[in-house]
Amino acid sequence: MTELVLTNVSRRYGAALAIDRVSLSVEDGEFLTLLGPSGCGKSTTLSAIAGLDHPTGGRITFGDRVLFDAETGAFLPPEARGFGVVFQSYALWPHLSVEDNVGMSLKLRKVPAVERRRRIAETLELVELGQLAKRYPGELSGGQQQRVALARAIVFRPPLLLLDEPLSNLDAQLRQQARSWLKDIQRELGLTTIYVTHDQDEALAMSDRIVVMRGGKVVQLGTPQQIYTDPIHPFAASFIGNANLLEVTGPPSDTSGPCEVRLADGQVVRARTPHAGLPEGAQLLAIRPHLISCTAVAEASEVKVTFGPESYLGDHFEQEAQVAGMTLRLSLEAPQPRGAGRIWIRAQDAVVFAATT
Amino acid sequence: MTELVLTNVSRRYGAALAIDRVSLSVEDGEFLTLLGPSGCGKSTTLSAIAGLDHPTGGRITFGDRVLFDAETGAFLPPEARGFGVVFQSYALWPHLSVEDNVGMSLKLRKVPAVERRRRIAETLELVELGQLAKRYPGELSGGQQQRVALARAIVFRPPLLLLDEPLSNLDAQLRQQARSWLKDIQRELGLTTIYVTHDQDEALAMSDRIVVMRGGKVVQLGTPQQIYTDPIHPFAASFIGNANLLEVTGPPSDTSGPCEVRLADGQVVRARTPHAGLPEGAQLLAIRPHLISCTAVAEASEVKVTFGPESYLGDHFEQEAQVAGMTLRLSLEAPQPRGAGRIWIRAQDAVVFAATT
Amino acid sequence: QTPPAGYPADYADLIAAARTEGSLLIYTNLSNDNLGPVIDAFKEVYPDIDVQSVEMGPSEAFSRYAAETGTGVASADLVVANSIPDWVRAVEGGTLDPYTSPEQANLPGWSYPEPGLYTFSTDPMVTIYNKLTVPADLQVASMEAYFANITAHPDVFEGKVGTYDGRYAFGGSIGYAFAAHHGDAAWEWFAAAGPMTRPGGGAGGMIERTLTGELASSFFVSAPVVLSRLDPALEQVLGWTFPSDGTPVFLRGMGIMAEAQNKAAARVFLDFVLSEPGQYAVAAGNLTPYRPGVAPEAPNVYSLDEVIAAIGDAEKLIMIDYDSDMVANFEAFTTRWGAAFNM
Amino acid sequence: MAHATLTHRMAGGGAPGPAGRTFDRARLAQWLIFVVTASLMLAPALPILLQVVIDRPLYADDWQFTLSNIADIVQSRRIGQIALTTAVFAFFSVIIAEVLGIGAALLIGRTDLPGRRVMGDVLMWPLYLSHLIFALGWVVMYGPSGFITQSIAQQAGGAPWNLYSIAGMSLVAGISQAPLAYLYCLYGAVRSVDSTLESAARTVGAGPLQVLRKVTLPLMVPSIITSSALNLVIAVETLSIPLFLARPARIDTLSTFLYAEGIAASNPNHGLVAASSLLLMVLVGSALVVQRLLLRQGHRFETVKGKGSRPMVLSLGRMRWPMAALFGLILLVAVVVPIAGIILRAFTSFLSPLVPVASVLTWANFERLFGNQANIRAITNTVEISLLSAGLGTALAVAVALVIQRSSFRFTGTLEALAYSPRVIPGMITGLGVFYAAIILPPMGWLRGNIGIMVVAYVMATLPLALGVIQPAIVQISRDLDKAARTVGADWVSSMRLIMVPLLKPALLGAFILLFVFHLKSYIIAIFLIAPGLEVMGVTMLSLWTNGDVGELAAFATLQIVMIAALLIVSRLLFKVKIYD
Ligand SMILES: Nc1ncnc2c1ncn2[C@@H]1O[C@H](COP(=O)(O)OP(=O)(O)OP(=O)(O)O)[C@@H](O)[C@H]1O
Ligand SMILES: Nc1ncnc2c1ncn2[C@@H]1O[C@H](COP(=O)(O)OP(=O)(O)OP(=O)(O)O)[C@@H](O)[C@H]1O
Ligand SMILES: [Fe+3]
Ligand SMILES: [Mg+2]
Ligand SMILES: [Mg+2]
Repeated sequence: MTELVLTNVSRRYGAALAIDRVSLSVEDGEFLTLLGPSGCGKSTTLSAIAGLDHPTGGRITFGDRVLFDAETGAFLPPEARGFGVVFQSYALWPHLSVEDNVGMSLKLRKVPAVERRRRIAETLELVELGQLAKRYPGELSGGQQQRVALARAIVFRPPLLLLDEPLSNLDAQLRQQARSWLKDIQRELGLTTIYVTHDQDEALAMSDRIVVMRGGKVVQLGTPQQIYTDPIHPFAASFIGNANLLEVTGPPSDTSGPCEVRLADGQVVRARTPHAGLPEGAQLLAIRPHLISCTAVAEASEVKVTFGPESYLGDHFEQEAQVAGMTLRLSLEAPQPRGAGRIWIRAQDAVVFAATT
Repeated sequence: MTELVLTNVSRRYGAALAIDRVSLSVEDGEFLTLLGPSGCGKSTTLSAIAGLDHPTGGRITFGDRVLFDAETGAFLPPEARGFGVVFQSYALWPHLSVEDNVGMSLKLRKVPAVERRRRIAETLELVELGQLAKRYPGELSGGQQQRVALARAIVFRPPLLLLDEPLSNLDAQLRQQARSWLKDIQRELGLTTIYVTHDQDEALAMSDRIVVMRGGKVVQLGTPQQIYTDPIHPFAASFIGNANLLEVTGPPSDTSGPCEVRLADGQVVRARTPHAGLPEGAQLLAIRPHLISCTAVAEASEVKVTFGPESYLGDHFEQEAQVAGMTLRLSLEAPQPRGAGRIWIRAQDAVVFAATT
Repeated sequence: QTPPAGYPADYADLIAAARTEGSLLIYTNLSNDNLGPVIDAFKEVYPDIDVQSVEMGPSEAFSRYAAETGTGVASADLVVANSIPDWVRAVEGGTLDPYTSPEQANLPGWSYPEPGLYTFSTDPMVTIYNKLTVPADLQVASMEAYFANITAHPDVFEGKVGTYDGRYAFGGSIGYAFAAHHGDAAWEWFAAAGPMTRPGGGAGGMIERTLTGELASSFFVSAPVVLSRLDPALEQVLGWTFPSDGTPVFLRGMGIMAEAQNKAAARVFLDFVLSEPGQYAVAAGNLTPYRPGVAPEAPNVYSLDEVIAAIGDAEKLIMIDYDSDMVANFEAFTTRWGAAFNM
Repeated sequence: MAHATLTHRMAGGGAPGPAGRTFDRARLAQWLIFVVTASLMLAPALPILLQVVIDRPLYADDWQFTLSNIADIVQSRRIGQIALTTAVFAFFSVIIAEVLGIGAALLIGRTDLPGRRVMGDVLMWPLYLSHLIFALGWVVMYGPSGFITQSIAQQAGGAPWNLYSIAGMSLVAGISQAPLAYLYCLYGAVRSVDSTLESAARTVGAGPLQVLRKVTLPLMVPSIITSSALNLVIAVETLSIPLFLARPARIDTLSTFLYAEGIAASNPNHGLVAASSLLLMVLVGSALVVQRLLLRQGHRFETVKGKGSRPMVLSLGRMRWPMAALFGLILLVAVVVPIAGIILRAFTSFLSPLVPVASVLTWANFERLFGNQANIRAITNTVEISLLSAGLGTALAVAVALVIQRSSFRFTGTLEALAYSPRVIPGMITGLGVFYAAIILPPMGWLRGNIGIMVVAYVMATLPLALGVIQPAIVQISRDLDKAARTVGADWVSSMRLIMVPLLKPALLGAFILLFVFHLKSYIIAIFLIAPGLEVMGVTMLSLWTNGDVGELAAFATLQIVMIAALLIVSRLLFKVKIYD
């Protein structure tokens, strides 16, 4: 089946590498998300796929077509690739009405007027904008603009849909609605989709697979579950699920599995490591706030801490705790009294990584 | 003690009312938050207090000084009010160094140079920026800029500190730190503070009292706990804590307290109403997603639903369920199989409001 | 300072008054090249009098004077300009100070036709050729032969002959006087050659156009302009001659304004221009002095006497003076001229 | 510990702002700026209106009201003809300017055309130079006796073209106004339009040229309309181009008519002059009304800038070099050759294909130029006037712009309309109006006879130009910055002085240099205002032309070109100010 493959794609701006040997492949019908903090190279990767930017190295193929190859100098311009793109700013043409925006691609493909009108209407129906066909983009709300942008990108039935933070301009409520609505349409049309976001909830909720990026590099690639439960990098752990990262020391470990680490004040925590080949010495311990218990739990390591100020957050409290000079965030049903106290951490919830990455 | 009082303050732009008869009062030393969705009039209210905008109606007093009175035409310009303001954009003056930014207010007040230098140093120490006094704003990170903005607003010891979404330009991690740091300084200096945000967590975590706004009107005013646990308006319930709102019908109720409502498909839910004087007929039922149980609970109403698609969100799942033609969001540890199923709702978790507001 | 010989005894008072005034403002259509030497010579004699000259169009000098005196702003003391109708109007309108110069006795009578109106210089009109495009045998002096050549040699001359536009004051005055001199013959020449010419522009433009080859020749071009431009480089290309059967000579008027602020200085200046050293200075400015006995030595500078000598006969001078008939009949003339030149 | 002391002090209670002021400085300053602007703008307009309805010059004592001036205008066949000529000329010159400007903006701003930076700089030269110089360059090279025309004519036996025609005039005016169209399209659209709009078109299947046609060009419409309106005003008011190119062919435009009737004539008909100025203003004003109407649907052109939008460069592919050659050739022929022609003419006694240039080289033109005291005076006067009026103009512009954009002053709308009104008033009429005003308005009387009168006229006429530089710069500065100053205790005046003005420094410098260049090259405004001893370069050059002293004129023009070039280079190197950037 058609499949998009990126092999060692790099993009250099002067001395800086915006993306650095990114390799990934996207299956037919898959929803793949590029997730990472601002500036990590998500948009650059997407532009390289769309043909809007010229990478400086690597190779991109789609099925048996070579879209880009640094070695041979091959480069297919965006209009020849024919992928649908939704931009963060929507990039609706302000001088064209909604239907003209949507119909532009069909016009360029010389689709006859009757057929064109039918398909515009159909697509606008799909995005629930049939009423607004004659309006101009300046006369629409943000959410409506976003739908027009999507309609424009899918009306010509592209083999691949690329979305660059399409929801980030919407406010919280609208975003949640748009999220499930977007996912529905993707499922309904079976569109192969690459989605860019820096919102972890969005990535977890929508994706078949997630590519976690950082500093232009791919940090981890996997299903939402894999990434959430089995981060292979402390960055993935802290970015997705807000894990506390504590500096610890520990013995080397040749295989992945259970291990023991020591806090700066000497307390010992039983944990596990996902990495074969953990070096001795400085290590990082990742623990998610809501997996820390303030009541004794069987088989858990007990750690002495000093509880700090708490914040009320409606259905739970967030409280800080000091341990070995570091601050730990806890997510609790009820706040603990400030001052000395104890917490329990289960070995399977405490993940150890090498410190230097 | 000095106290800020807004009485029926309105601001009209042409035909539109940006704020509509807003009344509130702020006690000495209090941390009051204006919370609401984008465009609800938070910044307009803040500007009216600061004197940066000229309201079209109402009256604002501070202690025994009249800041604004539409009837007499009194209007004190911002420089005469002397409140400290932190802008969302920080609004640091790029042509002045950090210390000159901070010292401007003292210079304008003709504070002698020696005294001025002392107070600048003291304030920069307070915001932990002593080292950076000679830098220019362009040479600071977002978090540091935010501290300079705060230092500038408090150095002249304003009787009132106004903050307009001061954290919204920081990224998620920094925001959490800044939140507790800001709250610490406010507590330490005992500053009367009005804080604007659209982030419910921020509002819950920091405020003494919260003003929930919507469409230019005050919807509810109370402590975080009051508002979270006892919303008196369906909007407050859905904006804070994401409550599901279901259209139901029910009998009238003269007093607040337990009541029973009927879904469109005839199912009956036991609930409570916070309002004395609930009219008969169309009503709204608010239930928070995480308070809905999928296992039988004593004393709870059992409701038949059809489970829909679920999203993985790491530590929990979000799942949709159809009931009587409406969509219910559930927050679950584990997703339910799609299709027919049952949920349980406790009467104290289901709040009934009049439908028309 | 002692007055020049032959001036009235009280002239010393005038000089003293002029020195008290200390300045003089002239409006003129002369360029600094022309007027500068006169001012310089004047300053050698009267170093205390600061002379300012402002260059503008000939008619503009009068309109500006009217506007400025009308609004009470200081304006010109003296005007030097070659615009016949404007001088006639000025005389009629009493705009001129009716000063009688002590030099009058030494000057020909035609040079001071009205009280207060004097003549600065008398500038002949010449014919110029582009020597590279006009064969030597066609570079004739007589206007009769000239016009005949134009019709006979369209390959050389068609559309390539320049002159002033006769429908405007300056060109019209020349044409009027020329036609008056030659009678109906002139109108025949105009009718035959006129349609083949391209009238328009000033002397500088005609010289420029003739040099570049756009024009082969131009007639009635102001001699001072031509002569002042001649240099060895130019002379490779540009040939010139006085029309031998009638050389138009334009009187350049000079007069003191009635509301002059520096009347004494203006009078002293006017007398100086009319004096012998003044007329030599006029020659130094490439204009043509007319005071009898003045004979400048520099090459390419002519006095009126020398012009007469060059064409051989004082009768062949066509004086373009303040002919009130001309002013009266100007409309009719320009219409006829326009028809002849097909404009 | 610092915390504790501070806490203690804070508890001492809130200090209100700096001591209350007894009077409202801000209101006073704003009213002052308003009154100055209003009187500056209205003083010249009112006398012209008065002159229209009276029967003799304003300065005559015994004038009476009459409508005959208007009747004369309306009935005059000649003026009808002239107005028609003016309209035709203006129309075609605007078309030429826009086509060239749009093309250049797209090519330079959006493609990988080789040498586009240099070509963009060359294209700007007609804007830095006055029409007078530019027209002179064309006459010297392409006029009927122009060097190139005659070179061809000697070979081919006839002049290949006739520059002295409406077509020729439109071409020269069009080319000299192309930079303005170019600038507006480049900065108003090509550079500021979110490039994702173009990317979006690529992704739905449009090739590079289709993108330009379907997205970029339509989005340029407001810039095109605005620059067309401005160019129309300039075409209507330009004097030297019709004077040099049309007068010899006996074609008159309103501006040459005004010049001839108002200046060169021996007894100017002031009523007619004023009435035809009015006609001119009506012509120009209606163009601007049309512009307004056309731009009403503004939101259809507004583009929101998305984050991370990078200008996308379209590849011309194999067309790169042929396009560069074509564009370069046009610039060479239209801009470089005429300017080179002026310089060449300045160093020769004449320029003719009949003799080798080397044999006519001379310094004589410059000797004559510097030999004349009046010319030297013109140069020093011009520099003095330009410095003074650029300084005052910049100061007034920033004051006006700040009141318009950053104050709660009640009449900002009126102020803005007033400040931009000179755009509809052709320069010659500004001069005329100031001239009349100096005559009848007592307080302006003392300006007569010194450079003050020109400074006033220049400041007035170029206020919109300076605002055009300063206002966008103000928009760039967040409102929060001056609001923040208000909250720490600065009143309006202080917040403008301490925050806005320092932040606007680069824009102010840019505005100053722009005004300086414009005042240096200006001549139209000064025509009615020069007085003895008050010569300015532009007007002196104009009279050199009238006298046919082309060599000296070319020398003068060369001098002015060198001055402006030096100024631009210095400001770019020293102050890093690039006007129009
Ligand atoms: N034109 C450019 N010149 C230089 N550096 C650039 C350019 N465009 C992008 N970069 C750099 O490349 C890196 C990746 O940018 P990119 O836009 O892909 O980030 P992103 O992950 O999309 O971020 P965001 O979430 O903010 O959109 C950033 O560090 C950015 O500064
Ligand atoms: N200058 C203005 N002209 C017209 N309407 C305005 C103006 N300023 C604000 N409004 C309107 O007033 C309403 C309230 O605006 P305000 O800025 O106070 O909202 P906000 O609650 O601060 O929103 P946000 O969270 O987006 O900052 C909005 O609907 C806005 O569109
Ligand atoms: Fe001009
Ligand atoms: Mg991005
Ligand atoms: Mg706001």
